[in-house]
Amino acid sequence: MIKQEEMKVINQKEIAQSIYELTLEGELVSEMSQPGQFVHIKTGNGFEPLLRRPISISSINPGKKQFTMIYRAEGKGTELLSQKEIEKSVDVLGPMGNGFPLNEAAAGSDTVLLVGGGIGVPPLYELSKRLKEKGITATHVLGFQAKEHVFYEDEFTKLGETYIVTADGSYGSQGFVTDVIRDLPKDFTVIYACGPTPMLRALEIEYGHKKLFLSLEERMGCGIGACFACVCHTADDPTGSSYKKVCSDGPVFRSGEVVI
Amino acid sequence: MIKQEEMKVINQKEIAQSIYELTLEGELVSEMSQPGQFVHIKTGNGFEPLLRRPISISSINPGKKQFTMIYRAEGKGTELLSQKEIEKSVDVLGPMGNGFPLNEAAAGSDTVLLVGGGIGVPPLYELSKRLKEKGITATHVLGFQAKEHVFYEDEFTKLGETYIVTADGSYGSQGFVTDVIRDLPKDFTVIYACGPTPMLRALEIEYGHKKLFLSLEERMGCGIGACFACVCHTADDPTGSSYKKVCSDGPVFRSGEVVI
Amino acid sequence: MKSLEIRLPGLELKNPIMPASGCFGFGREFSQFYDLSELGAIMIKATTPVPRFGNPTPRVAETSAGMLNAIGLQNPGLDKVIGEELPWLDSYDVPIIANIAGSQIDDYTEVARKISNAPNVKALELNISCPNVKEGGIAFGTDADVAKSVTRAVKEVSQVPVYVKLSPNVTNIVEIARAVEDGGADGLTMINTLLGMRLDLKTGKPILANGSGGLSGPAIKPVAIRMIHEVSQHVSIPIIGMGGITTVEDVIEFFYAGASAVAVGTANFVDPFICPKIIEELPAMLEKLGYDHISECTGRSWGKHEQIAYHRA
Amino acid sequence: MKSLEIRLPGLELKNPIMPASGCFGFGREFSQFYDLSELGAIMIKATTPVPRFGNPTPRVAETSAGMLNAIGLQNPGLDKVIGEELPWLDSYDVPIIANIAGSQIDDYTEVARKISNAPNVKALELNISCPNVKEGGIAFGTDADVAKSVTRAVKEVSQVPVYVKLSPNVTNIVEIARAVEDGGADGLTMINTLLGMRLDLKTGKPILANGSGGLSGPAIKPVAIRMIHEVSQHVSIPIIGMGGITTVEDVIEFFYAGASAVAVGTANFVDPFICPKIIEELPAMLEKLGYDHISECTGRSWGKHEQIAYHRA
Ligand SMILES: Cc1cc2nc3c(=O)[nH]c(=O)nc-3n(C[C@H](O)[C@H](O)[C@H](O)COP(=O)(O)OP(=O)(O)OC[C@H]3O[C@@H](n4cnc5c(N)ncnc54)[C@H](O)[C@@H]3O)c2cc1C
Ligand SMILES: Cc1cc2nc3c(=O)[nH]c(=O)nc-3n(C[C@H](O)[C@H](O)[C@H](O)COP(=O)(O)OP(=O)(O)OC[C@H]3O[C@@H](n4cnc5c(N)ncnc54)[C@H](O)[C@@H]3O)c2cc1C
Ligand SMILES: Cc1cc2nc3c(=O)[nH]c(=O)nc-3n(C[C@H](O)[C@H](O)[C@H](O)COP(=O)(O)O)c2cc1C
Ligand SMILES: Cc1cc2nc3c(=O)[nH]c(=O)nc-3n(C[C@H](O)[C@H](O)[C@H](O)COP(=O)(O)O)c2cc1C
Ligand code: FES
Ligand code: FES
Repeated sequence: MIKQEEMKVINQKEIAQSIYELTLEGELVSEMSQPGQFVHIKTGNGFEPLLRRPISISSINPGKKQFTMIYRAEGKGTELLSQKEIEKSVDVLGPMGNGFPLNEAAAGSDTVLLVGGGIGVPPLYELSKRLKEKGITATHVLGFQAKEHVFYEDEFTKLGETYIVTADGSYGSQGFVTDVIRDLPKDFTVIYACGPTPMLRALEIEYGHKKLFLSLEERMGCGIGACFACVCHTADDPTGSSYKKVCSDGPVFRSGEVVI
Repeated sequence: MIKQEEMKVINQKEIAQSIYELTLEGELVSEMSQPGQFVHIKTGNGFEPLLRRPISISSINPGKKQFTMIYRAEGKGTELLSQKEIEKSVDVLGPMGNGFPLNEAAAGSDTVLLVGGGIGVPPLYELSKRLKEKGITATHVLGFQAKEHVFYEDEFTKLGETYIVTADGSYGSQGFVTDVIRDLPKDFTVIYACGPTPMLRALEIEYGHKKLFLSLEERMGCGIGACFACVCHTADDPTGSSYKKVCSDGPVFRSGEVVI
Repeated sequence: MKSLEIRLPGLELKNPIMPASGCFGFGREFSQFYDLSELGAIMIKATTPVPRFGNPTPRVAETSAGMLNAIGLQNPGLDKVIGEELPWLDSYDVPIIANIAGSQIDDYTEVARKISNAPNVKALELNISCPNVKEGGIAFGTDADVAKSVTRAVKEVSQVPVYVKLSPNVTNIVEIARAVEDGGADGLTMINTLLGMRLDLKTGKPILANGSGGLSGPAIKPVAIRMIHEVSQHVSIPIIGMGGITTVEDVIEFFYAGASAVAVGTANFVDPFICPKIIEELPAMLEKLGYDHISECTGRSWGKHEQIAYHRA
Repeated sequence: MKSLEIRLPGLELKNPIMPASGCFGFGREFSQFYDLSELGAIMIKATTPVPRFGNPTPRVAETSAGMLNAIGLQNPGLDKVIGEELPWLDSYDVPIIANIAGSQIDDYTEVARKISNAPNVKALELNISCPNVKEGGIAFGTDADVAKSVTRAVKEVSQVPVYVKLSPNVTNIVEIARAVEDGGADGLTMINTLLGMRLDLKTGKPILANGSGGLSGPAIKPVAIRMIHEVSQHVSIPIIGMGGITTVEDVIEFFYAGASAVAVGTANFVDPFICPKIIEELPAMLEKLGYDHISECTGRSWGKHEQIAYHRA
C-alpha cells in the first residue's frame, strides 16, 4: 500500500560527482516489496518545487526499517534533496508502481543480465541482491558518462560479474552498454534493464526476443495513476487509445508490452 | 550607503510569545547611522516568499559589527526568519531609510518621551541608548496587546522610566499608550513614536503641536524608493500629487509632514 | 459539521470541498488513501464520446509555484465511464459532477444526454475551456456566442443541472459568464488553466510535447480570485471556485471572492490527502474567523454584502 | 562582450538586459548600487502629461512566486521628467526607453511628442496595458482597433521608434500584436502584468486598496513565454520580452521564445544587483550552450529556424 510519511534521514553522502546516496527510515519501508519500485518525494517545503520527484528504491533493509536511494543532484528538486541533513525529515510517498518481476528468472535454468545506465543503475542493486537470495548470480553491465560518475562498482561486483562502460572511455571500456553485452560470452535468458530511453530502445531492438524487462522514465504529475501525465501506448495498439501508466502500471514493463 | 550582504546569525531567541530577537554580524553594520532605520530581509531562498521584509534595527554594536532586530513571527516570511539557526546566513539589504533625528532633542533643555506600540517598540531601544549617550534620559511608554507579548521591559527600564500598558490589562496598566501619557506628570517637549497607525494618529492629534516624530509602516515593494509602493501624501497637499516615500524619505517623519 | 453543508443546483454537499476535474481521475487511485464519501463531491476527468489517448509525452512541466499540463483530454470514453467508472463510484456516498468535453457541439450533447442519466451524476461540468486540444475545448469558451450556444444545447438534453467551466484566457470573462448564464447554465466553475509554456534550456524547444499547456497551481490563484470576484457580482448563478487552492485559508479566500464551493486540483498531486485535510480543518477555521456557516464567507469581498443571500444553502 | 550587442529599431544595445518600466523608477535609486551605463537600456516609469499621485495604499501584495501591484501610474509628470529625470539620466551612457501613458489618446500624443525630443530617449514604450488605472491603460490594449489607433497617433508625432507594450489579459494577443504592427509599431514589449487579486483572511476585503492589481514575477513567466512564442511567429517586428525573469536561464528562455531583448521587473526589488549580475553571467551561459551571439537564441522554439534572421543585430 502506498503511504505518506515524514521519514528520517539516516545518512546522506556524495558517492560520485553529483551522485548522492540517501538512506531514510520509517514505517513505509515495510510496504516495499519489489525491487524497481520507486518513491515520490517532496524535496522542499511549500511550492518550490511544487511537484514531487520520483526516485527509485535502490536497496531495502526491512529489519532496520530503512531504505536507500541513489540520485543525481541536477535540478532544483534533487539539489534540495541533497541538502537534507542527518536527523531531518523528508516527505515520502511510496512505494509506487510495479517493479522487476523476480519470478521470471529461475535459479539453475536462467542466466540473468542486469543492464543499467547512469541513474538507472540504482534499482538494479536491490534486484541483484534479491536474485542472489533466490540463488541466481546475475551479470551486471553498467554504463556511465565518465569516470567521475561511476558508483557502486564494488557493491555490484560482490554480487556478480560486473562490467563498467563509459561513454568517454575514461573508466572501464569505452562505448555503450550494448557494445559490452555483444562481447559477453554468455547467452542470457532473462534481462532486466533501467536507464535512459535510447538505451532501453537499443536493448529492445537487440534482445526483444528474450525475456526482457525495462524500467521506463517519464515526467510525472501525481505518481499514483490519477493524472494521465505518464502514459505510453501499448505495443498492440501503438496509435490507438489503449495505454499504460508508467507510474502505476510500470515503471517496469515487459519488452513488447508498451511503445517506448 | 545601502549594501547587500549575507550576514551571519550570531543569536536568535524567542523573547516573548512569537517575538524573536535576532542578532546578525557583518560589514553592513558599519553603514548603520541613525536609530529608526530598517533593514530589508530576504527570509527564504527562491521565491517563497518573493519579496523582502522590512524590519527595524533595534540595536547596533559597531565594535562587534553586530546589530539586533526584534520581530514578531506571524506570516510566512517572519516565520522563516525565526527558523534561521546560529552560524547560518541571512540576506540583508540595508540600512534603509531615515531614522529618528537625534539632534532635535537637546540635553538639559528637552524632556523626551518615547512611545512604542507592539513591534514598533524595537527601534526605540537604540534611540533611547543614543539619547542617553547624549545625556538625555528618556521616558518610555510601551504598549502591548497582552502580558505574553511584552518584551524588553528591563532593557528600557535601565535607560529611563518605563511604563508598560496592555490592551487587555494583563500586565502593567490597562488601555492605550495615550491613556498612560495623559496621566504622566511631566511635560514633554520632544516625542518619538513607532507603532501601529491608529496609535500614531492618536499621538498626532493630541501632541501634534509638539516636536513629534513618527515612524510609519507601509507595505513595500523595493524598499529603496524605486517602485512607489509606499508613498503617502504630504500634509500641505493632502489630495494632490506631492508625496513622500515611507521607505526612503521615512520611515520617520516629523508630525505634520505627511498624511497618516 | 453542519457548518459546512452547502446546497447548490443539483448538489447537496456535505461540505464544499471537491477534487477538480482531471486531477483525480475517476477516484480509484485516491480511494486507497481515504474514503471518497468524505468529499463534498467529485469532479471526474473530462469524458468524450469515444476514448482518447491525448497528447504525446512529456505532458507535464513544472513552473514557479505552478505546473503546466497538456494531457489532451485522455479518457476511456463515454461507454466505459458509464459502464465501469460511474458504477464503481456509486459505492460511495458522494455526488459526481461529470466533466464533459468534445470537439463539436454534438460531442457535448451526446455525452451530456447519456451521462446525465447515471444515478450518481448530480450535475454536469461543461468543459469549454480545455487549452490542450486542437479542436473544441477552449475555442468554445473564448467566444461568448459560441459559449452560449453550447450551453443551451447541453441544457436541452441534460437531466441534471449544468455548470459551465470558464477559461481565464479571455479579455472579458464577465461577458462569457453572462452569456452562459443566458444560455441557461445553472452554475459556473472557474477557473480552468491559463495558457503557458516552458522551453528547455538545452534544446530551446518546449518541454511539453504539445508545445503549450495549461498552467495550474498556486501561481494562478490571484488570477482566479480576481475573476471570481468580478464574475460573482455580475451573475446570479453560483460559482464553484478553483485555481491554486492548497490550504484552508485559500478556501476561505475563494469564498470571500464569491465562490459557493471550491475544487482542489493540482494540490492532490502533491498531497493526496489534501481534500480530507482541508475538510477537517474548515470548521476550526470558520470558528476562528467567527462564522457560523461557510456560506457566510461567500462574497465578503464584494461592495455590498446583501448580495450574498442567494448563494446560501 | 561582443556576443551581447543587439541592434533594434532606435536602440544600439551593449547588451539585451534592461530594467522594466515601473520597477526602476528613473534610475536614481539603483545608481547607488551600480553604474547605470552597464545596462543595455532603461525603461523609465510611465510618464503622463501631468503629475499623478496614483492609487491609495496598500499598493502591493505578495502572492505565490509573484506580487500584485496597483501603483496607478504615479509619476512626477511630463515636465519634471523632461526637465529633471532625463537630463540626470543623460550623464550615463545608456539609451532610455520612455514608457508613456495616459487616459486618452491626446495624453499619449502629448507625452510622445515632447519626450521623444529628449536626446537620450531612443525609443518610446506605449503603455496600453496598465491594469491599475480607471481610464486608459489596459482599455487601449484589449481592443485591436483602439490599440492600432493609439499606435498610429503616437507614431505620427514621435521622433523615435515606438514599441507597444501588450497586455496579457486578452483572448487573442496575436490579433492585438498584428493590429499595432499595422498601426506602425516598430517593436513590441510584452508582457505587462496579469490582472489579479488577493483578499485578507480577516476582513475578506482586497489587500490592495485599489481592489485588483497587476500580477508580476516568476508566477507569470510561463504565460509570458507562451505569448511571446506565439506573437513572435506572427509579426515581423522585434519583441522585448519580460515577465518573471530572475536568472540568466530565464533570459535564454525568453530569447528561445522569440524575444530579441529582455526586461527585468520585479526581480529588481528582491536583488537590486540583478541586472548587472545577469549581464555578467550571460557570456558564460552562451558559451556553455554553444552560441556565439545571444541573437542566435531568438526563436529557437519556433517551428522553423530560418525565421530568426530578421531579429539579428
Ligand atoms: C520511475 C522513476 C524512477 C527514477 N529513479 C531515479 C533514481 O533512482 N535516481 C535518479 O537520480 N533519478 C531517478 N529518476 C529521475 C528523477 O526523477 C529526475 O532526475 C528528477 O525528477 C529531476 O528533478 P530535478 O528537480 O532535479 O530536476 P528539474 O529539472 O528541476 O525537474 C523539473 C520537473 O521535471 C521532472 N523531471 C526532470 N527530469 C526527469 C526525469 N529524468 N524523469 C522524470 N521526471 C523528470 C521533475 O520530476 C520535475 O517535475 C527517476 C524517474 C522516474 C520516472
Ligand atoms: C519600516 C518598517 C519597519 C518594521 N519594523 C518591524 C520590526 O522591527 N519588527 C517587526 O516585527 N515588524 C516590523 N515591521 C513589520 C514587518 O515588516 C511585517 O510584520 C512583515 O513584513 C510581515 O511579513 P510576514 O512574512 O510575516 O507576513 P505576510 O503577511 O506573509 O506578508 C505578506 C506581505 O505583506 C507585507 N506586510 C505584512 N505586514 C506588514 C506590515 N505590518 N508592514 C509592512 N509590510 C507588511 C510583507 O512585507 C509582505 O510583502 C516593519 C515594517 C516596516 C514598514
Ligand atoms: C493534469 C491536469 C488535468 C486536468 N484535466 C482537466 C479536465 O479534464 N477537465 C477540466 O475541466 N479541467 C481539467 N484540469 C483543470 C483543473 O480542473 C483546474 O481547473 C485547474 O487545474 C486549476 O485548479 P488547480 O490550480 O487547483 O489545479 C486539469 C488540470 C490538471 C493539472
Ligand atoms: C511595481 C510595478 C510597477 C509597474 N509600473 C509599470 C509602468 O509604469 N509602466 C509599465 O508599462 N509597466 C509597469 N509595470 C509592469 C512591468 O514593467 C513588467 O511588465 C511586469 O512587471 C512583468 O515583468 P516582471 O515579472 O519581471 O516584473 C510595473 C510592474 C510593477 C511590479
Ligand atoms: S503521473 Fe499521474 S498518472 Fe502517472
Ligand atoms: S517600497 Fe518601493 S518606493 Fe518605497
